[in-house]
Order: sequence, then structure tokens, then C-alpha cells
Amino acid sequence: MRLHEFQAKQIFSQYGIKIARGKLARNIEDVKKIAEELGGKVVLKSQVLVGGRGKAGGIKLANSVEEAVEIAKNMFGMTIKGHRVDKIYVEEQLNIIKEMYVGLTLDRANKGFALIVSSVGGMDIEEIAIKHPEKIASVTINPIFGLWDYQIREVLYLSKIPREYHKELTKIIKSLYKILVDYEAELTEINPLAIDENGEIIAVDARLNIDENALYRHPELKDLKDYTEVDEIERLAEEKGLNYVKLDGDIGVIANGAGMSMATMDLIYLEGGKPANFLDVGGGASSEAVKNAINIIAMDKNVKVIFMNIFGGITRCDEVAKGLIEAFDESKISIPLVLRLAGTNEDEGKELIEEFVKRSDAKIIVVETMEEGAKKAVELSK
Amino acid sequence: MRLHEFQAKQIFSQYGIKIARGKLARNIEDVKKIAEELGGKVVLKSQVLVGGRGKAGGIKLANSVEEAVEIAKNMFGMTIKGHRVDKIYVEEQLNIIKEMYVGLTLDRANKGFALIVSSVGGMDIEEIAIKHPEKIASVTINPIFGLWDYQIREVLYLSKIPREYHKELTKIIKSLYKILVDYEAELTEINPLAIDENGEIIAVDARLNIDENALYRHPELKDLKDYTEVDEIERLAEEKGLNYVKLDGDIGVIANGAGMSMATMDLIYLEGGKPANFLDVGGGASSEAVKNAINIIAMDKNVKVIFMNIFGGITRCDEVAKGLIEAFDESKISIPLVLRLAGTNEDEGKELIEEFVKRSDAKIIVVETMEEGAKKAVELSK
Amino acid sequence: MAIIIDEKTTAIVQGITGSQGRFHTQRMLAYGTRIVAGVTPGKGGSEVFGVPVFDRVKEAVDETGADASIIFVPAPFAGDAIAEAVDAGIKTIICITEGIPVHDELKIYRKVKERDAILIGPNCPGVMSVGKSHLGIMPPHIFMEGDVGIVSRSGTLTYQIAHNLTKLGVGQSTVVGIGGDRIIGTSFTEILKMFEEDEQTEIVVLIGEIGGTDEEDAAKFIEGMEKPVVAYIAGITAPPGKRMGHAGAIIEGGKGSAESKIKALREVGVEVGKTPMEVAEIVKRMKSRG
Amino acid sequence: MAIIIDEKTTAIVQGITGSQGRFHTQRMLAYGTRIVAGVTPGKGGSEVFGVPVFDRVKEAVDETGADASIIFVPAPFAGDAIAEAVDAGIKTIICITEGIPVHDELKIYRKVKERDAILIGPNCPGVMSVGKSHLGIMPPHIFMEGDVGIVSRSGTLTYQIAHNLTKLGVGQSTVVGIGGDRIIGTSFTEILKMFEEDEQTEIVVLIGEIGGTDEEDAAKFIEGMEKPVVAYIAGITAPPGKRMGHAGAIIEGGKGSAESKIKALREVGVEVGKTPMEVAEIVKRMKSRG
Repeated sequence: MRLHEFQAKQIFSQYGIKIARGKLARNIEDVKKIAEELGGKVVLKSQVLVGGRGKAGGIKLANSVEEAVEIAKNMFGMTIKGHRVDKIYVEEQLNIIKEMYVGLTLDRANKGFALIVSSVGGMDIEEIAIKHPEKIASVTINPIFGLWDYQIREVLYLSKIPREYHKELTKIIKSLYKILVDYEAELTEINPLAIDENGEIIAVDARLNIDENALYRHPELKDLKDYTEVDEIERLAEEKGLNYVKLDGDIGVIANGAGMSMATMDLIYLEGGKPANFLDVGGGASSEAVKNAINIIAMDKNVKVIFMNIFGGITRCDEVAKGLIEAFDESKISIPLVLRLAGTNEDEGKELIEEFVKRSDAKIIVVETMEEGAKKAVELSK
Repeated sequence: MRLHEFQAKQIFSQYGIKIARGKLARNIEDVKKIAEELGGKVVLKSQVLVGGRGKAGGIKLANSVEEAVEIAKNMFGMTIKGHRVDKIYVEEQLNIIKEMYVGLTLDRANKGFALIVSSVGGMDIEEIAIKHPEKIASVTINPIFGLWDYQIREVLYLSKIPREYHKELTKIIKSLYKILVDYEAELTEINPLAIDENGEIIAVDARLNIDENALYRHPELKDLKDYTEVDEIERLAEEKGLNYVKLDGDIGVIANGAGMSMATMDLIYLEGGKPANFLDVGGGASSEAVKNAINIIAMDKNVKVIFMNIFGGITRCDEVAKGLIEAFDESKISIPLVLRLAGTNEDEGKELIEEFVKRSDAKIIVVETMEEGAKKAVELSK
Repeated sequence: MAIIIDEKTTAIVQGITGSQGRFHTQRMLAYGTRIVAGVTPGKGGSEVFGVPVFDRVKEAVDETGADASIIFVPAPFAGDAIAEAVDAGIKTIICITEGIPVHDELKIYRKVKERDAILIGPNCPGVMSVGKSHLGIMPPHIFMEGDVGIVSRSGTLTYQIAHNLTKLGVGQSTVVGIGGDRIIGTSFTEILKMFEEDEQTEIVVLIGEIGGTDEEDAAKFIEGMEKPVVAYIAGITAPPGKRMGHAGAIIEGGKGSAESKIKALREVGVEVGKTPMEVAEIVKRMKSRG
Repeated sequence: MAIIIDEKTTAIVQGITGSQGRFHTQRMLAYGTRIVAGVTPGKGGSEVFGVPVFDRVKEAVDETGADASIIFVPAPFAGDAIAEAVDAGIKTIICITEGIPVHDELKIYRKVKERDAILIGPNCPGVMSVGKSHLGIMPPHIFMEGDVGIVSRSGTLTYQIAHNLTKLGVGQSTVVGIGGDRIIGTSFTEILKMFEEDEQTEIVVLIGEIGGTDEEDAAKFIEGMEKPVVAYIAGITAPPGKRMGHAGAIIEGGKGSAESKIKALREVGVEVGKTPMEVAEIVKRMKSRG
């Protein structure tokens, strides 16, 4: 779960990391008031849970209250990579003389965390990492021992950041690590971490991603989850406990298992079609889950055909058939559905479907293999 | 550093462990007021930093305010194993139906912590541990992984405490472990841990020993250190940074190194004498430290002779001689001192002493070996 | 022979009294797996399908001498269950549980290594040594005994490919689901090593997916392997998903995509099937040549 | 031969620019110890008695190939210094620093074991392989090369007994101060094992003191040793000290006193000297018999 900049900054600040003065605005009035408080020279930062907002015009400087209001009028309601802006963080302008990068993240390969520091920061850090890897210093943290001070000295030394800043940076890195541990985060990142004209080190942006699986141990964090900017269908899917991601194609996909779902999408692509979504009903899916899945996909107006690809291991094909029939029965679904049903209780499932197709006008096409199903679905989408 | 019961209970309570209602009294007035608040039926518990106060009469029940006051009159000022009572913790009486034991302590042999639980508790727990080891359940905690839940289940299972109490005990054990880690304690212990008539589990006593070496990381704890009941000489020695323990013999002992100091005491004992103290001036002792050491020992009225046994490794014998001379010069010490000086700069040191003895009336007897020195000191003490 | 488990493996089921534990215990017993005990704290003394239930793993091990454990314990308690198992001396642990916090998984990874044990999973379908022993949640009827080893990060996709192989008359030796979480106990490379040394296995099928660099690392090992490997990588069209900030991109250094994985595997001579069926066909072809 | 260090050992000094580090570096160099580098963060590029100083241990090791380290870093930073040394690949670490928090010592103990390194100390006088190498703070002039190994928890008492031996014409092989803290990196037993295998050492002197059960544990090992052990235990008259509540008594189970240690040692045939001089005399007698 990714937090907004303003939420992450609040937490970072509680751990002693310096941030610029600023407040969250939910409307033009707020922007006016906050800009006045901050003396007019402000930065307006759209609060959207997506990267690259700077390049997409989601961050703007204003040199007066009036200018701030004008910018905010355009910024509220704009869409950045599909995310609608309904919150703006208004912050004082800083005179920055240097931008750096510091981040801590899960390191899968080394079964720990990576501490990454760079003497350069800002929007182009990823490119720099590829083109100038020598500008990126990192160490691996073994989580059972935690972060050693010598490791901080090591990355700071390798980063070639002037020694005068090491003491303050050491404090910031220790705070970030403490946040990582206390909040069971997957990522704590400051990019850019800026040095201002007074030599103060200030977090200009703040990123904090929490492990959703650990949220039960941090009930206070659940309230920080922001659904307002998320697609309506995605929100509904999450409510129903389904793993759904909207895409821009026209073939609805339902499969059981994440790997199976991806493989199904890949097959559609190989046949020349475009998947409208990723949807994993999960292992051992109930008829209820299958019904919900079909209803959610049917909400997407772009969907011309649904390909449902089930290989029953724990999942029972008769359960799947029941859910499918209920969805078609109750919701009068008119979209054609290509069905591939194999594995546990395959015959019972197929029998149920056969009966249903006879007694209804549902367009359900049963296929034998997933390869065949993908081909059929693409055909029907053209 | 051992905390008082009332200090430990305050911390335990902050971590969710239930304690009886109670307050600290520093005089009879306090006792009266607190006993009234608690309804008269109270327990008076002397706050001294020594074990076995119950058996020594330092814990008494009162059934009325008047009785509480009477008991307090006797309790204030009494001495328990050399510790003067100047604080009484006044607590409500509980109706206890069962006493248990739970403790966490440093486990030297296993390089970790030991979690110990027993279905029996109270004053005789150590005897029980020897006579009925089967009544004591314990597990070792590897500190880098921390305490696993299964280990708590393990000790509770082995302790044979009825299962209905396991849930609450699990919470208490987790709290005790958290205290151990947060405060860098060497010991957190509740003995007895009582079940009252309502089935509530309550810490009747509370023990928390903090690692003195870690105090710099817990500055707030330094203020909890209580010197009031400690021997005046011991307090002064601590101020001067000397490792001093008062004993009841008449031969003052000064040596460098803890092992050397103990060996010196053992030699005195073997020769039929009794050491008046343990005093380690430490490795690389300065003349200042030596001077302080002599002055502190001279404060003890029981001391008839001082045996100073220095083997100079890092410690330089000339420095030692200088400190000794200063002490005798400045403080006009009349107690005879047996001096054994060997090792680094031995000749220079001995020369300084020889000159000093010539020009003063200081009674300094120089010997060649520690065995000889012990014999001489014992002779002089008779 | 087989890897990880075989007909001599005696196993306990942790979380045996839960609905998942109960359901799969019955299925594993039906397959012939030697389930000798179950463990659920507080349920000691009861039985599940004739299997005695204990309160503690240590007790279960002392009583039965079990050498493996399969874990169905809910996510908040699963890490602790794994620690209990390894501290009781169990050397092979298969953790089915999904949704374990990643900080727990990191700690457990070190705990298992400390005891020189093997952890398969978490969030995996388990291990099937075909015809010998099944510790997992796989549908047994789709497998056929043979000489193809399968190692996979995905559950259903594994069944699909095993099913395809069986339909083509190609049997399997051991089928291992290593789990879909970011931190797992055993990597592709470690399983490939076992297959390379397994007498029964002649060909290995590796089923990967986007994310992480485990497939790229495996490619390095495959370069030195005697036995041929056929692969399938899911996720060419997958949405980039929730990217881990800049930091994630920096440490993966351009790896992690399906393209990167397929490229790495092809460079060391691995045939990568475009569809699950193609994977089975490649294997079939190899065998008829071979 | 010698144990732990010898004339081939190349060492770094962590905390070389402090007053202790500087003082003892000079003494160790004078003894002929091969000190090849020093480390003090922020002081890289300087020199101490001709020894180059680096900011980081890794740098020092890369530049000089050092295989041992002696630590004079102040207590709050000493644990970190040990971790830095082992992670840089150093396998022998001697920590002189006194006053390290015990929770740090516990963590460091595990860290050192994880890297299969040896930690002597903390709070110890170091190691003297007589005539070959000295990594410690011992007074070199009291030692004489020979075949008696000494292992001790106490500093000054060690010098006293070594001095006594030298005066009686009995030389020493290696003298090891394992440190006086409750949690130390290497136990009596581990050092006894090394002496038992050391060709130079013929007799071992063990100098213990009250507290803990390390001497009792050593007695168990001595029972199976070929080489004779002579012991001294300090603290018969020591005040019981700050007892660790009931818990401490419970886990030590009646062990820890000088009596308990002397009894355990005598039961396995160890001669225990009543005075430091008697220890030396016992050894002398053994040698003249032998």
C-alpha cells in the first residue's frame, strides 16, 4: 500500500526528518489560505499515487497567492496516468543548491533490504542508475541484525557526498530504517533529498510503501488508504476480495491463479487480441467469487467478450459453473463468454453449463484447451 | 542497576501488566494518607534494593489505617541486610488464590535470554528450583530472532499452569520481553505473579535490572538510580569511578584488576585475615585514582592495615607510587600500608617510595610478592 | 528416487484442524503420503482422519520421528509455526500459507538457514513426488510418474503444464511449487541443483513469471547443467504493477521483465515455450529424440 | 606453533588514532607484531607510527590483506566495529574495549558466529603468542617463550601467574585473555581445544573466577584432554555481588561459586593452586617430573 506524499511526510517528520512547511488542500479555498500563510511563494504538488507526476505537469511553482489559485484551478480534476487529482499539497518554496537520493527497499535477491544513496537525485535517478552506475552506492541489510552504522559510513563514503553532510545524512538514514521496521514497509524513499541555501538537508518528496499483508498489525494505517482516485471497478473488485487490474483492451479475462491469469493474457496477445483486465479469482474459488468476477468484468464498457480459463486443482469446476450460471441468470449478461473448464469435477461442471445454455440465451462457448479458448475469444472480439 | 519495586511496577504497568493499586510513602504522613485512600487494608513494603525483604520483616500487612501507621513507624529506619528503609510502598491487599513465577534473564551459557515460568512462586522459588526442578519450565531465547510465540506455548505447557490462564500469561510474557529489550535489561521478573479471587493475574512484586553499560542510551533511567540507602563510602567510591564493595573485615585491599583484587582477598583469607573491602583501581590506573582509592579505604573506621597489591602491566608503578605518596602527604594517613609493587617501571616506583618513607613518618612496608604481602598485612591486623 | 520428499518421508501437518488442513490431510493420505501426526496448539489429544493431533511440534516429532512438515497455519501465525518446526529438528518444511507479512518472511528465511533446513514456499502449492508422496494441495490425478521434473512459481500454471505433459504421455518425477511471494525459502537454482543430481529426472521444466531476478539467476546455473531445461515465462502482457519506487528499479537494474527472463534463458540454450501446450510439446520432442 | 596468532599474522588496529590505540600500537610494533593498517572513520590517509590509517576496514583489508584485527574503539561503537571487521572478511578479532552493553555483546556473538570468525573478548587483555606476535595490552617483558599455554578471564592475574612462571624458568607458548564480561566471544573450552591441538603447548594453565559456568563446562572438556591442566580460581572470599534475582540462581542451578568451580576441576584431575605462586610451582613440578 503506497501512501501519499503528504502522509509519508507527516510520518517522516515525526521521525525527525526535516520537511518544508506545507499543508494539504482539498479545494481552491484551501489553496488560497495555505498560500497566504506561506507567504505566496509556494509549490503545488498533486497528490496522486503514481510516479512521474513532475514530468506530467502535476507539480508547479507559484510566485503569488493569485498564481497559486490559478494553477490549482487547472490542477484539480486533471488526470495523471489515469489518476484524478483531488488533493494538492501546498508547500513553501525552497532554494535548493543540491539534490541527492536516499532509499531503503526490499531486496528480494539478497533476502534483506537494500540501502541506496546517490549524490544525485531528482526525476532522472533511474536513468542515472543505468547510465552511471558508479553514482549509485548501495549495501544489503540482513534484517535479523539490522542496519549497522558502518554500513551507513560505507554507502556515504562510496556516494562521494561531501563529508560535512554525513552526520545529518546518517541521522536521516537511521530514521528511514526505523520507519521501515516500525511500519513494516517495503520501501522508504526520499527523492530528491535536498540541501538548501542554509546547508539544511530537507526531504522534498517522501515515499512510503507499506506491506499490505502486515496491515493487521498496524490498524491505524488502514485509514490512510485512499480510494478516491482509483478506478471505480478496481475499488469494487478490492471490496469483493478479487485481484483485479484494469487494462485498455477489449477481452475480459478471468482465470484462477496469478500465473494462469498472466498466461491467459499472454495467449490472447499472441493471438492478436488485447486483454481488458487482469483478474485472478484465486485458488479454491467459490461460486460466489466467480459470480462477482463476471459481474465486475461486465461493468467494463470496453469488454466485447470474456475468456474464462479455469484449471481446477483445488478449485472445483462445478462450483465455477454454478457461479457463472448465477451471474448470467441474475445480471442478464449479454456479453459472449468463452469457457475453458478443466480439472477437478470437470464433467459435472460442463454438464451444468450444457443444461444452462439449453434453457437460456446466454452466449457461452465451451472450449477444450486454453490455447483454443484464446483463439476463439480473439475471433469474437474482432 | 536494580530498580525499586515501585519504579519497576510503574514501567510494567505502562506495558499493560496489571498491578495492585498503591503509592510510595516517604514518611508516616504519606502512609496514613495512602492507607486511607486504599480503605485501610493495605500491605506495607519496604523499598530496599536487596533480596529477601519479606523474610527480614520488610513486608507487613495492616488491617486498618492505625495499624498501617504503627507498622510504618517501625519500618522506617530499620535496616535490612545493611540497607536502611526510607521508602515504603503502600499497596491494597489482594485475595490471592495462587502464586506463580515468571522471569526473563540473561543466559550467559547460551548467549541469550532465559524465559523461566513456574506454577509455584513466592519466597521459596529458588529452593523449589533445586529440590523440584520439574516445577520450573524454561526456554532459551536467541536475541537476534527474539521470543517466538511457540516458545511461550512451550514453557506454559511444560509449567502445567491451567490452560485458562495461558492467554493472559502470554500477554504478560510478551510485555516482559518487550521491557527487557526496550530497557536493555538483564532481568525482568515477577515473583510472585498472583491469581486473585476474580481470576485476574496481578504482579505482586516486580523486578527490573538494567545493564549499567547501556545507560548512556537511556538517559531518562539514570535519574531512577537510588543512592539514599547505600553506604556513604560506596557512594563516594562510585563518584570517583572506583569499583568498591564494603565488607566486614579489617584489612583494606587495593589491587588492579578484578581478578587480582579477588585473588588478593583470597590470600588474606588463606592467611587467616579478613578483607575490609573489594577495591579494583582498574587497568592503567592514574596516580589520581590511586590517591582516591587510599583516601576511600582510610574512611572505613574498621581498617587496621591496607594491603596494596599492584602488578603493573599497563599500570605504571611510578604513577602508583606518586598517587600513594600524595594520599599520605595530603591526608596524613596513619594506617600502615603493605605495598607490593611489581611490573612496569617497578624500580622507579620503588625508588620514589623509598625516598618518601625516608622523609616522612608514613608506615609503608614494601614486600616482594603478593603472598608475602598478604602474610604481612594479616600479621599487622592482629 | 525423487527430490525433497519420497515414499520414506514421514510428515506432520501444522494447522491440521483448520478447514484447509483437514481437507488436504485427507487428500494427501489418500495419495499414500505418510502423514504421521498433526499439530494444532490447544487441540492436542484429538484425531483428524485417524492422525493423532499434538499441541506442539516437538511432542509430535518425539512421538513419531517425523522428518517433514506441511503448514496450513493462518498467515499471522505461520512464521512462528515454521520456527517451531525447524527448532524441533524438522529439516523439510512446506508452507502453503498465503499472505505472510514480508518482514516475517525475511526473518523466517534466516531462521531456516540457521538450522540447515529446507523451506518450500510460502504461498506455494507444495511438492508432489509422483507416485511416492504428496505434501501439497495439487490435484493428484493430473500427474503421471516419469522422468520430467517441474519447478514453478505458479500453482495453476504448473497443473496446466503437468496436465499437458500427461496428456502427451510424458510422466513427471517431482513437481515443486516454490511459491509466488517475493521472499521464498528455496530458489529455482536450488531446486535445479537437486534435479541435476536426481537419478530419476532427465529433463526439467521451469515455469517462471515476471518480477525478481530468480529466473535470470537460474539461467546462470543452467549454463553448467547436464540435463536439458525447458521453460515457460508468464507475464509478457502483464501490467507493470505497483512498481517499488525508484529503489526497486535501481536494484533490479533492468531485470525482472518477461523479456529479460526469456532472453537470459535462451542465451544459455533453454527452449522457452510460447504457450503451456508448446512447453509440453518441446519436452515430448526432446524425449522422442532422446 | 602457537594458537590464534603467530609470526605470520598481519593485523589492523581499529581505533588506532585514540590514545589507547596509539599507545598500544607502538608497543605491539615494538614487540614485532605485524600491524599493517589502522582504521578510524574520518582519519583515513593519516599515519600512526608509520602505519597507514584507513576510513573503513574493507579498504584496509583490500589494501593490506590483513587477517586479524584488534579493537580499541570506545564501547558505544565497538559492536559496530566488530561487525565491520567480520563483514570485511577478518577471521580473528580481539576486542580490548571494556563496558560494551550486554545486549550489543549478544548480537555481536551471533554476528561473529555467522561469519565463522573468532572473537577474543570483549574486555580482555588480548593474545600473546610469546616471541611471535602480540595483539593485546599485556606487558611483554614478563613473558618467556616456552610450552605452557595460559587461558584466563582476568588480566592482571594472568600477568602475575605468567611472571611467576617466568621467574621459575618456565616459558609460555600462547597467553590468551578471554575477557571478563558475562558474554564473551570465545570460551575456556574453545581455547583448551586449540591448546590440545597445538604442538608447542605441553601444559595448560586455566585462570578462572566466580560467576557463570564456563569453568564447570571446561572441566567436562578437560576430562578427555591428553595435556595436563593446572588451574587457579579467584573469588573464594568475594562478596556475592549483585545477584541476578531468582532467575539468575535458577538458571545457574547452584554453579558459579569458586567452590563449585574448584570442585568440578578437581573431579577431573586438575590440580588447583591456592595462590598464584602455587600455580606456577605446580607447573614447575610437573615439568621437572615430565
